[in-house]
Amino acid sequence: MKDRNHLSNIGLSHQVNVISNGLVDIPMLQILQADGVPHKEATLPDMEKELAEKILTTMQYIRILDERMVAAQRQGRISFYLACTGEEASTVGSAAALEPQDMIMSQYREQGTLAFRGYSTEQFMDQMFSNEKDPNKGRQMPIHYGVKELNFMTISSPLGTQIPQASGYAYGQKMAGQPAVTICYFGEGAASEGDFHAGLNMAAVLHCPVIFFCRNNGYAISTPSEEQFAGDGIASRGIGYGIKTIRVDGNDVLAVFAATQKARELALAENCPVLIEAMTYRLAAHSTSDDPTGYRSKDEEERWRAKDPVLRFAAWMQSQGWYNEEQNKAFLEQSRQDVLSELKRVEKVPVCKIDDIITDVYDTPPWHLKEQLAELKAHIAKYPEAYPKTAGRL
Amino acid sequence: MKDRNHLSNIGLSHQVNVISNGLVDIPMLQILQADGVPHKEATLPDMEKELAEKILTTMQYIRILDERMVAAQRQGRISFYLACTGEEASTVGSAAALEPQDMIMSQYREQGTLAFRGYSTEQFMDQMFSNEKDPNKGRQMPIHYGVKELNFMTISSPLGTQIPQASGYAYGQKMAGQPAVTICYFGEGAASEGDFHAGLNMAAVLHCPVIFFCRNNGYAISTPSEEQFAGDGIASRGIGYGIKTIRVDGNDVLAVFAATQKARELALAENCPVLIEAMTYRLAAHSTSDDPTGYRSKDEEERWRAKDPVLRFAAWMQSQGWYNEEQNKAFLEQSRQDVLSELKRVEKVPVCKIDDIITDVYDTPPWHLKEQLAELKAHIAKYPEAYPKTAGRL
Amino acid sequence: MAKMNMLQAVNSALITAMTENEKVMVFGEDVGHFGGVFRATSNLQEKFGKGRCFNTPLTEQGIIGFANGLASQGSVPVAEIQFADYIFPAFDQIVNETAKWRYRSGGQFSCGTLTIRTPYGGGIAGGLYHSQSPEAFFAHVPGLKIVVPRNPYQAKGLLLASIRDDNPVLFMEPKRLYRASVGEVPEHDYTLPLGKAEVVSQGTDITLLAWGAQMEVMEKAAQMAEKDGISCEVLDLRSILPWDRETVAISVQKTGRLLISHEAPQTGGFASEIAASIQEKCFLYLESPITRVCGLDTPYPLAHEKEYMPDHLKIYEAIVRCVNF
Amino acid sequence: MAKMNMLQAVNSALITAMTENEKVMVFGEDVGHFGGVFRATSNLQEKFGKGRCFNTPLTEQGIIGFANGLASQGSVPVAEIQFADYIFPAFDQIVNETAKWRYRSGGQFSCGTLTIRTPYGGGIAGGLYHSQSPEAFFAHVPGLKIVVPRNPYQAKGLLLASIRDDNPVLFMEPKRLYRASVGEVPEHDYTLPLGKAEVVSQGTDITLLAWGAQMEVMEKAAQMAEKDGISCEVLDLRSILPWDRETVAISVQKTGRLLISHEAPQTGGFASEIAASIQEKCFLYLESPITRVCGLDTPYPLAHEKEYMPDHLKIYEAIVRCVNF
Ligand SMILES: Cc1ncc(C[n+]2csc(CCOP(=O)(O)OP(=O)(O)O)c2C)c(N)n1
Ligand SMILES: Cc1ncc(C[n+]2csc(CCOP(=O)(O)OP(=O)(O)O)c2C)c(N)n1
Ligand SMILES: [Mg+2]
Ligand SMILES: [Mg+2]
Repeated sequence: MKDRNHLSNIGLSHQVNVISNGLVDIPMLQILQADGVPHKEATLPDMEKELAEKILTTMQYIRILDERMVAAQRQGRISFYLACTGEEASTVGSAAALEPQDMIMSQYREQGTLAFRGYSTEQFMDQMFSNEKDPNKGRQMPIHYGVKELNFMTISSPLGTQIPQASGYAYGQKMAGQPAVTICYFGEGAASEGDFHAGLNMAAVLHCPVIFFCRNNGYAISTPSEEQFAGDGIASRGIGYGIKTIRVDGNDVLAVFAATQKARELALAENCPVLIEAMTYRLAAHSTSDDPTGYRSKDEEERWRAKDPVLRFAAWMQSQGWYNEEQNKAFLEQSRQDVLSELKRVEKVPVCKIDDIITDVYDTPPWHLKEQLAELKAHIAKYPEAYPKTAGRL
Repeated sequence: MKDRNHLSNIGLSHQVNVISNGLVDIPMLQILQADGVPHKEATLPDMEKELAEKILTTMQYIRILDERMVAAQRQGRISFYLACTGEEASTVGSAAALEPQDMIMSQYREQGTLAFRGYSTEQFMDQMFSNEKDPNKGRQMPIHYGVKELNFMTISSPLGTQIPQASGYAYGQKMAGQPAVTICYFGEGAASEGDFHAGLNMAAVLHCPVIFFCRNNGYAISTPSEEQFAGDGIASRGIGYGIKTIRVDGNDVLAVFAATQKARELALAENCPVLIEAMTYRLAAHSTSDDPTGYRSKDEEERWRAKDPVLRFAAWMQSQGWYNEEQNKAFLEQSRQDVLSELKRVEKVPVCKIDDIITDVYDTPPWHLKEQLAELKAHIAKYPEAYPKTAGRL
Repeated sequence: MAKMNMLQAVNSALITAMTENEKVMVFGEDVGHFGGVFRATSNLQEKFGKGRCFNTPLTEQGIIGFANGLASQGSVPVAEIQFADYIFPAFDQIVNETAKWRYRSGGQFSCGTLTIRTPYGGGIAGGLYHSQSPEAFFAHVPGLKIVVPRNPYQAKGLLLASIRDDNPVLFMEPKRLYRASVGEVPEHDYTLPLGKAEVVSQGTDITLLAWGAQMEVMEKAAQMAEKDGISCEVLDLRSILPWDRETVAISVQKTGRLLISHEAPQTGGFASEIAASIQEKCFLYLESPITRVCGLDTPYPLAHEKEYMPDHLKIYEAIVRCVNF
Repeated sequence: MAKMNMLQAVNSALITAMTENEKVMVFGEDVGHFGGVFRATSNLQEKFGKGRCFNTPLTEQGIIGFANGLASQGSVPVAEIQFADYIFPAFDQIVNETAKWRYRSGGQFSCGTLTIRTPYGGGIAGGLYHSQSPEAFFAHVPGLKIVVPRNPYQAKGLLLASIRDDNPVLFMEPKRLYRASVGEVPEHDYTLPLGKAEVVSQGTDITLLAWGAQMEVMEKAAQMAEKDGISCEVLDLRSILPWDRETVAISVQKTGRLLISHEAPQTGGFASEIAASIQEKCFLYLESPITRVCGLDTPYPLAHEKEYMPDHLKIYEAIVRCVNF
């Protein structure tokens, strides 16, 4: 039997040695300065014009979608919405560094990754209006997207649960010999959940090719990060687990892109997890149910508005001669119109027939669910006016 | 409203900087060498002869208790036992650095702390025979001790649960203005539970005067620590949480004592948690239900037997001229006899009356429990021979 | 007396308890400065300081673990779980620790001072994870008490009783009524009894039993039935554990019929315990089978929320079926 | 055919499944090289490699979270929770994730391939935390299947069926019988149906219903009753969720009486669901109240284990009371 020595790498000290800052500094990778001019010392990732344009327009599109859907919620047209304003670079920049076969397990503020993979305005609307064309059958609240074809796992509200799940998914990809990784997004608040600990530790021990992407945006609803943890962000924990760790400026697309590219390369080559902590800020309210004036100052928000990731990247593209004012204006206009017209159109699409209330609980409905559905249908038939969404199509 | 900047302490880098060893070395405090001779460079904690004697005899007593009770279990006299052989210094050495008002929340292998606080052989036996004199009323398996007078919280089997509990207990001590801390013992295996993450992070954020004492003994039942975590032990995690951390040779009483003294001083003075990782080895089987030959080599065990903490400390005391061969022999003999005679005597003490099957579920038994007890008593009265432990005293 | 909605009543109870006893501490996600996502803990931090009303990191298992330790130390924690749907990460701490603490220690230690507040229930377009009613999971846990108010008056009186009761109490607040339910609430200190059901209205033909938000629905159905000349006795269970079997049994022995309704899925819901106990106690009095009108045995669906809910129409139909059995 | 105890039968089922399908992976605490604390996974790592049978770190929420992701990816995880008492840290992953995965995604993704194995039950001097029977907690969770074998033959046939079933299955193994129960088990591949109860012996006076380890106790009580000339029909439910109401109803419509027994505390135990459903389905056939003989509503006590258990004597007494009602 193998001899083990769990002390083999441990040295000795002979004085009580309290370690209170045992970490190297974990600097934040920044390639573009706030004004979009690259740092002299920075090495830029090679990025074709096409990709850069796709990234920029995706970020701009999401900004428009967010604006319009927040408005739609205020008008009572959808019940709920959650914007990612200020964090577009973290999500779109990281998605741009992935391959289509990579699985995305997100928290909820990562609509940018979905748009980057080609999710259409109509598809966004189908989910938000919980209609029969939503592949998730309209069962969850708005913004809980999920689409198998795009390798985007259906979002679930409980925080942190996707973290150990991502480790398991990646382990499966490895065992199946697929040239793919899983990326797992979560906030710095969710990183306080026990599932975070389990997921990162298991990924490290079981050699899972997973990228843990933490959006540290300073807040968990009203709770500022200083009331969330006392250490050096989330990055410092990766080091504790023996996980390769990168901290990046989440408002700098090029930095996020470069970091995620590197992370993916490592995860695949070495079958190991990589943790990325993206430092960013939620300029939006937590959700349409939230009002940030209750917990943070306008000045603070302004300071971050000045670091707008979309403007920063646009400025860089301009300096590259890759930015066509006219074209871009047209695109923005077009996008606004699409969103509005799709909103109007999709609003009218019906929800699933009542039969779907019992499908997908199991692979096939057992006797008790069939019984409950039959009773329900008879009841709706008797009181059609009380159940207008479904009575028409029993 | 207060302006916040969660980036204030973070520097910049302009190249992708993957941190794969971002930790300073975390050496292990060792004062006594394996032969009991202090390292030249070491500063010894000041320890009176009396205290040293108490520590030595407590360790020796526990060694004897463990031997005898493992034997008793083999003879079928108790149902279960769990020895701490090899880890006496970690538990007794740390307990010696505490004050009586400090709360101890242990995992299960810390009988040394209880013995140090004066738990008598009779009391140990009362618990292990689940009799009516066990203050816990014999409801849990052997070794699940608990005694309020000694500020020793009743042990519960689920691993890791005591970690966030210890943070809460310490928070309460602080709010009550007591000059007391809580010490929380756990193994390196239990440190994988989500509760570990929650407990340490909350203690750091909420400034709880708690000492987290991890016994890293290399195994969780059959699982070696290399299959438990990939980082630098448990100490590396404390650093991630921003918790002051000390690593110590768990087989060196003086080192454990010095480290725990320092930790207590810091916890009280600064209202902060301190993490201690004691590097040690479980020479015993995990429990009487376990057989280590299935997962580790005899050589490995031998290498650790050579580091026996009791012999090491005895050797040092000898060098101090504090060790009286004769006296100690007598003490050992006496202890063996006590354990055996108490075992015989306590074996005969009855279990609690059946009425206690429903007490302490609530502060007072509600109607349904009274009803269930009444039925049960009538039933036992009808079949006394089937319930010999309780039928005699209905 | 003052007009309060349920949130104000909860807030008033917390202020009363914290003023009376400095050992009372209120914490959870966002409960501090912000006053909670529903604002039930508004102003507590200003009034009583950061030490006694504070945010915790985002970890339910941590919140309850911390609360258990704090309770066992002698403080009086009132922990909030932001939504009942998110109480499950704390399930081990509640089921294996909170509930068993006193028993396993022979009464030496306990979490008796602990109260866990959490908003539950559907009808707010919350879908799978902002709608659940998990009371039945906890009703199978000896050592816990479970309390559910149906209006602001009950909310204050039952919450104060729960905080003072020397047993751990899971206090489930019907969030659909947080602002919708408004009523007269004494500003002064008062409590309502735990473990006692309330007979809301007398009747002779059938007993209708529910709790919390479902009471409203039940009373609406009762009114429909009354128009058909069916006399309904409406009961509010108020405490799920321990529950008041006697009051229910007395009513059923009078009416000969029992209908129970809750939003949670039917299979394994608490109505099953009530039905099982009452059919035993009242076997010879029952004129028709005990009927359950509950949520379907599916996760809670958003698009079909209206169809999923045990609404007044479904209950009315069931009442008629019962009476014509 | 070969004589096997229940552990050997489980091991044989795992070997069969892993040989047949390389996507089957077995993991949990100590299940790797060591073969599990009960040795149910002996030799699997040697046979199939460390990639397919491995130890996990000590975290139940992690084990199930990892298993959920692995299942959704298309692998076939068989995760072990070392004792059912320790499944609660994974409660959120099971209740909010495993069970709702397919529904929330409209059937796009699922954890259908997942099987969770865990030893449950008392009678081994395990006290509070090595004795629990938590089936009722999971019976209130739509989307899960729950299966409990009573002997080695069932253990192999039901476990293979569970692993192959395209729904997440909680497979609860009666640890008291691991070595105690020995019987003939085919070495070849076979399955037994999920969701179907088994009529173990025919009778006319009363239906006795249980599952797993409690079946032995039930049969012993039945023998005592038979001596008094009471003819008992003994049923093994085998699947708790979905459960076979039809077979139970048919039996009760014949015998007119039903007694259900489980070790778990009575209040909110699964017997309550069965009683509630059957009193509704069989109202006009019942000659006496449906009776439950269960654990007391307390944590599981060590010193009073014998008194706590629903043993054959308590059941026998209840049978007599039923028949003489
Ligand atoms: C288990 C669980 N607990 C609580 C909540 C309620 N909740 C939703 S979002 C949120 C804050 C999350 O903050 P963070 O993880 O930092 O993500 P961000 O919103 O900043 O992107 C909370 C507490 C939840 N959804 N799940
Ligand atoms: C929540 C939980 N899961 C599993 C177990 C079973 N178990 C008991 S001890 C043990 C190993 C603990 O190892 P460690 O924490 O290193 O402590 P040590 O035994 O080495 O002192 C396990 C898995 C448990 N008691 N509780
Ligand atoms: Mg955040
Ligand atoms: Mg260990």
